[in-house]
Amino acid sequence: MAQSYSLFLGCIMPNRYPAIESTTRFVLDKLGIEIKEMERAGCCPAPGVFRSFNKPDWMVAAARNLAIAEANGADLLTVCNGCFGTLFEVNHALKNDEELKKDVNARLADLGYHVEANQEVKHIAQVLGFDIGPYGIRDYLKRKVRLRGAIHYGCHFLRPFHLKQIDDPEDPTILEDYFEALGVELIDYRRKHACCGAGGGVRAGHIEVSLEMLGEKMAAITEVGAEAILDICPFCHLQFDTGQKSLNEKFGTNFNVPVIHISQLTAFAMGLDDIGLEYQTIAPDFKLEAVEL
Amino acid sequence: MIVAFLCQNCAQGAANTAGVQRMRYSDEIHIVRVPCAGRAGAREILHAFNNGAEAVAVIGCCFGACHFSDANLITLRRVKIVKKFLVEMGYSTDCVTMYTSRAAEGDTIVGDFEDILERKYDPETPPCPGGAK
Amino acid sequence: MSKSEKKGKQRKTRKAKNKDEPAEQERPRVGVFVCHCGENIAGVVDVKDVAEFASHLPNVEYSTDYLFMCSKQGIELIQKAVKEHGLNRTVVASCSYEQHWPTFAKAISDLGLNPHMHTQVNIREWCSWVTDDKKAATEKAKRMVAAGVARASKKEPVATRKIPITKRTMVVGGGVAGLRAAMDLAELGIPVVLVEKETSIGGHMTMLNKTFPTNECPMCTVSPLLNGVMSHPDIEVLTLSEVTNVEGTMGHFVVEVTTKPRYVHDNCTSCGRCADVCPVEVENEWDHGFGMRKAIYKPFPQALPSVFTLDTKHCIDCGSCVIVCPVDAVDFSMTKEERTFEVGTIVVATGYEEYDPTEITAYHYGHPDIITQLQMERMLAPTTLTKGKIVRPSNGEVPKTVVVVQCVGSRNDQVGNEYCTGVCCMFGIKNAGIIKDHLPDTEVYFCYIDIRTPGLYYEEYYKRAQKKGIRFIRGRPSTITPDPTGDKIRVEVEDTLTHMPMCIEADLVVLSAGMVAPRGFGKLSAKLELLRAKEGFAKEYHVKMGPVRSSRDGVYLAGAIQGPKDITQTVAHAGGAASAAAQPLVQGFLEKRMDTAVIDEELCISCLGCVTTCPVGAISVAEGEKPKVNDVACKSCGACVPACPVGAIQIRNFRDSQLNAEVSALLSVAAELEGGDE
Amino acid sequence: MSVFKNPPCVLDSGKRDPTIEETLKAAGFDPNLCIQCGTCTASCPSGRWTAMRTREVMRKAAFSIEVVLSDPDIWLCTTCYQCYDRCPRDLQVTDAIIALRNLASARGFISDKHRKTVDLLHKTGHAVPINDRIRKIRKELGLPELPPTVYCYPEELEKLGKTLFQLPPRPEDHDEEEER
Ligand SMILES: Cc1cc2nc3c(=O)[nH]c(=O)nc-3n(C[C@H](O)[C@H](O)[C@H](O)COP(=O)(O)OP(=O)(O)OC[C@H]3O[C@@H](n4cnc5c(N)ncnc54)[C@H](O)[C@@H]3O)c2cc1C
Ligand SMILES: Cc1cc2nc3c(=O)[nH]c(=O)nc-3n(C[C@H](O)[C@H](O)[C@H](O)COP(=O)(O)OP(=O)(O)OC[C@H]3O[C@@H](n4cnc5c(N)ncnc54)[C@H](O)[C@@H]3O)c2cc1C
Ligand code: SF4
Ligand code: SF4
Ligand code: SF4
Ligand code: SF4
Ligand code: SF4
Ligand code: SF4
Ligand code: SF4
Ligand code: SF4
Repeated sequence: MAQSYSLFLGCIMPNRYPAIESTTRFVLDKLGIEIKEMERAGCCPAPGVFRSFNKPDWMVAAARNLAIAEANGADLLTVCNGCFGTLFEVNHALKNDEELKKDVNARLADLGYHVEANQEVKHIAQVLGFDIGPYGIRDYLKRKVRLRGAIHYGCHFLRPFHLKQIDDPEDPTILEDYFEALGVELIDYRRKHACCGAGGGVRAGHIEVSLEMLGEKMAAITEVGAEAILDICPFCHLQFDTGQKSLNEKFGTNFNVPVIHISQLTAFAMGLDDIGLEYQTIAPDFKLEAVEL
Repeated sequence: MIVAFLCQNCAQGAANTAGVQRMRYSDEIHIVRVPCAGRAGAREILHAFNNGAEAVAVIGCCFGACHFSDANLITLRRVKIVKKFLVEMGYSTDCVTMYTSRAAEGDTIVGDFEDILERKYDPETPPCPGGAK
Repeated sequence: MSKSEKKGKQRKTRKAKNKDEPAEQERPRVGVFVCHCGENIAGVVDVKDVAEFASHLPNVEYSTDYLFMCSKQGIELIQKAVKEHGLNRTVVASCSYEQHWPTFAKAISDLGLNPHMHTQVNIREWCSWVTDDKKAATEKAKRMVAAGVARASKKEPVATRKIPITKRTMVVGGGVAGLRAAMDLAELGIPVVLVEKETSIGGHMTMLNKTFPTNECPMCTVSPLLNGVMSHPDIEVLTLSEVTNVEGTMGHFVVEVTTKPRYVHDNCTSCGRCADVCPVEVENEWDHGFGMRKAIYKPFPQALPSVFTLDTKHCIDCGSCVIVCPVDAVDFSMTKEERTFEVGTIVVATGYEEYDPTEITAYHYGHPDIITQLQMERMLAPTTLTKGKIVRPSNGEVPKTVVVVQCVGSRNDQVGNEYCTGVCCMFGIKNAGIIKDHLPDTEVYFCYIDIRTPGLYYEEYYKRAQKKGIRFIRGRPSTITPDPTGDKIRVEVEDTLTHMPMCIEADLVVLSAGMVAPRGFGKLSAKLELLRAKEGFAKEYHVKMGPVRSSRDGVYLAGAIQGPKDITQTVAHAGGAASAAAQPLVQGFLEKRMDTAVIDEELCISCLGCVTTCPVGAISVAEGEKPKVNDVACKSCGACVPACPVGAIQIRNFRDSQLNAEVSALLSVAAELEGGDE
Repeated sequence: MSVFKNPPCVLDSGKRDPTIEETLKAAGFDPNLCIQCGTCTASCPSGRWTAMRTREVMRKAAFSIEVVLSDPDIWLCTTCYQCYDRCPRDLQVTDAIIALRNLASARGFISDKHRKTVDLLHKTGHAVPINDRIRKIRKELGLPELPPTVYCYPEELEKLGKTLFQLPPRPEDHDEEEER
């Protein structure tokens, strides 16, 4: 039986970086993974802002998304750390707390949904980096890339550790191994595992602070001469992409490092030329260099 | 009448301290000396109920301070099991409890006594085995 | 419940067969003595009424009251009554068991009765002093006396036994604790077997460079003890040895010790020629990465016994050492040896191990410039690779900035060690100070959560370190990360006192890793049947009153195996353990009150409920036999009694029949008295 | 004179708000267990650039003083979970901050910028809604112009908007009757 996932789009991917969506679909298709659409799904909702305003409401909205995936009969797949953070946490909470599940279902009933929390919530980076893995992916590659890349993990993929238990958040290797398999030469930089500054409603509420955090990361990334930032989350992607422009305007810097999502880079290595970098704010003319196998 | 099995270390020590401090508690409390709370088990508790006790307390040293290497934890488990039988027989589980106390502090054990006394009088719960009229 | 009643009946019918039950005793003749204690009792309880009531109770032959029972006259009154009325049991209704049971028990034993035939009923602390209402107090006293009389009627004599013991001790673990204990015991004339698993004795103390609070050389401090132990005629030292089996109980343990072959005989003169020619060089475990050794080696120059050891794991069998040895000490044919020893008591002194910080991944232990304090001690030792110089292990340069990080693996719920090691603040300060002394131009930062220096001379030691200019930062680093763009180690920490987050770019980071229970102790403690605390250390018998006793009789704890300790505390603790372990051996026998558990073999169905329950492992079972209680080990707690589904195991004088008689009498008198009222 | 009667150093226990402590405990953070070690602050990416000190937020929460709720500092956390993963007392620091924000929100302490995000969610079902440029790009990339999300289902969107995230007004324009 072919593997299938309910693909959760979220907000930023379809509404800001559609190329991440198109490359994700391309990659899943090449891997022979069936995509079940999640009609009527909404915002995950974002773990920073909405959970902060009203955690119970946030749970209900997230449970609604989980319910849509359950009705599809396929585990939920996210392409974003924020969505993963929310949906994983709520799914986990519902799995482990019958009382909570009852309460949430009582409120969901009014909206016409019911959640069982009997499925898994997965991140695309887990599927690529672990399920398929750095060895497995070789079978699907048409070419490799020549690129000095700096990885940015983001926060909600690996943390909090006791919930996620995917890899050690202080020194993970899952993405390093994977990107290396695609041909990337990886460079470490200071505070590699620190936050990009976007989350928690800080980008929305305190853009200056959010940019300062980004600036610190960007300075470290440029210092080591990375040619691209490799990420796994459209929100980090947005922060790095548009944030560099804002930094340049505000602080007179001249950051210009292209930002590439794991799906985009994988699609490229699988032979897709148009991975949508031209639509991005920073370095729209950047071209990936291919290395034939 | 309430039967309280007290270990010869902390629990009896606490009862003696309560006396020395002239604290007050109900004359319904009857202390039965046991070497260790571990000596009181289901047979002892049920025997007391069969003979008309309205509530039974087992009182030992604080957990971690048992003078016989954690035998009081064994007792705690046993008391829980007795509660299970009582439920199955349709009785209140309230009227048997394990407590711990500190020899130097009379009020810890007087508090235990007061607590067990309240359990006896609870009209909300089905009758205790011995207390059933 | 009817089921258990039936069981009860069954037991009664079979009771006559149980030779241990006190069935064939003469008819009980009980005397009741109610005390006034001045106004203490009589002011609340109507003592005359109680004595009158008692006279009608079953088996009571005589009943009276008196002003002060414990006075000389009171005791004479009791003795006279016993003689005149042929009493064989006494009940004194007065004060607590602790206060006067011994007094009255002695009074009757002076007359030739067994002291355990006396029953104390506490109508003072448990009745007159806690009850306001005089009538209620009097009724309660009556119920108590009735219960006491019922109990007394069922009592049985209890013997005291003298048990001879083997006058020899085994000390397991040859650190400073084990050495101290062995020496103290041997000085009392008790033969000692000292079992050490490593090639040499001395433990962690011999790895240290200096010791707080005096900064003395630990080798100098401990070597008289090391030499003393090695040369003492009453101490047999077994190195490369471990305890592989333990049988028996206090007074008579049979311990099997397995000794690994050293491949070098004791005639080795420690000349070192073999090591000179040996082609194999490996890391010396003793030096924690700061020293090398050959495949035939001595871990450190002063190691005792002063005999080389051949490490077959690394040896390539070239034979050079055999050829060069002037006394033909090297011998590949040596094999593992097993010996058994009979000993009366055992002292466990297996010490501790340094916490391995790898688990705290944010600290990146494993990088060459991030080391532990024990590694620092070795780096500072003149015999290791750096010859005592402080350098960055990665490049051999002198560090300009050093950060000492406290509470690594202690006070940390995430790694499961909630406790404060209590020693690391002191050794952290020690080494920070030594670094500052060696390298005055180097900045030394000391990151701590709290500084804990309790005890005489310890805060003073801290103050001296402060004077040296060490920068104390109150904050726990969140991360310690090697800089990917340079060779510094970045330590991120908040100085919580100025609320300032900062990043220190260090050349060398020293982690004050805590002390944890040694690896392999689980196996040893299982052989010895010792309880362990959840932290892994051996659990003491009582944290205040028995810190050197273990959960098992006859096994004592010395030093850091009972919990982290510095050397001062370790030595004091070991001394205490030695005297506790010597006590029964010096006396020559154990005196034991036999109110212990007994099993009625006919009733026993071999379910082993009691065996698994006994908290001290006093019940053992041999293949195909019924379980047996070891009288010496049993502590008379009675925890086994409720575990038995058929009532086969009982403890003397707290049998089911005895306890039930007391409770029944209490409750039936209560019902009677209540009925009479209405 | 009365101005000087109560110097600010006098701890006014009347100002304690016990709900703060209770809420935090329910969120897995007993503020009394914090040993003020500063691991959280040192972990915090926000504290590097602002005056926010995670440790201090926790301290104020332990005192249960209401100012911790109106303090914009609690909105500087990016929920990066570094403090949470490193706290030696295993306190769930980030969850505690979320709990504080929930309390603050319930009392109307939400910035206008954040209110806008909620408006977007109510209107479009997304925190970041689509625009014309993206519609065009989606077509170019061969994707449906509009993803089939709740945005395409206005009735359901309206129902969601009515059920979820009804924010109380800011405390300034807060009048007596509206209090719940
Ligand atoms: C870095 C550091 C610095 C320190 N500095 C100081 C200081 O300056 N001043 C001070 O007072 N204290 C200091 N201490 C503490 C000191 O090391 C201890 O107090 C002391 O060593 C404890 O002695 P011990 O005999 O109990 O344990 P150990 O020294 O650990 O000895 C235990 C012995 O038992 C052996 N053993 C273990 N398991 C078995 C087994 N199963 N069978 C047989 N043998 C076994 C071991 O090989 C070892 O020889 C320091 C500790 C550290 C970590
Ligand atoms: C407020 C407080 C709380 C404490 N709480 C704890 C606790 O919770 N847990 C804990 O472990 N420890 C606690 N301690 C410490 C504990 O009290 C001591 O460790 C312990 O009492 C020391 O016992 P000691 O026998 O050495 O001294 P002491 O108890 O002081 O006994 C010394 C005895 O010697 C007698 N004496 C003195 N001089 C002479 C003389 N010249 N001739 C004859 N007799 C003399 C004294 O009268 C006294 O009876 C506490 C201490 C204090 C002050
Ligand atoms: S025996 Fe006890 S109660 Fe009686 S006088 Fe003596 S101290 Fe008082
Ligand atoms: S084994 Fe022989 S050569 Fe080696 S040190 Fe001993 S005596 Fe010298
Ligand atoms: S035989 Fe082994 S120990 Fe001896 S010299 Fe050769 S390698 Fe070294
Ligand atoms: S002694 Fe000091 S360094 Fe060690 S655990 Fe305790 S407080 Fe931390
Ligand atoms: S009385 Fe206690 S110590 Fe003795 S055998 Fe029974 S359980 Fe073990
Ligand atoms: S619990 Fe009773 S029946 Fe079971 S083995 Fe022990 S003595 Fe025998
Ligand atoms: S890390 Fe934990 S214990 Fe330390 S200050 Fe922060 S919340 Fe408190
Ligand atoms: S979770 Fe929030 S408070 Fe904690 S370190 Fe990250 S940004 Fe700071």
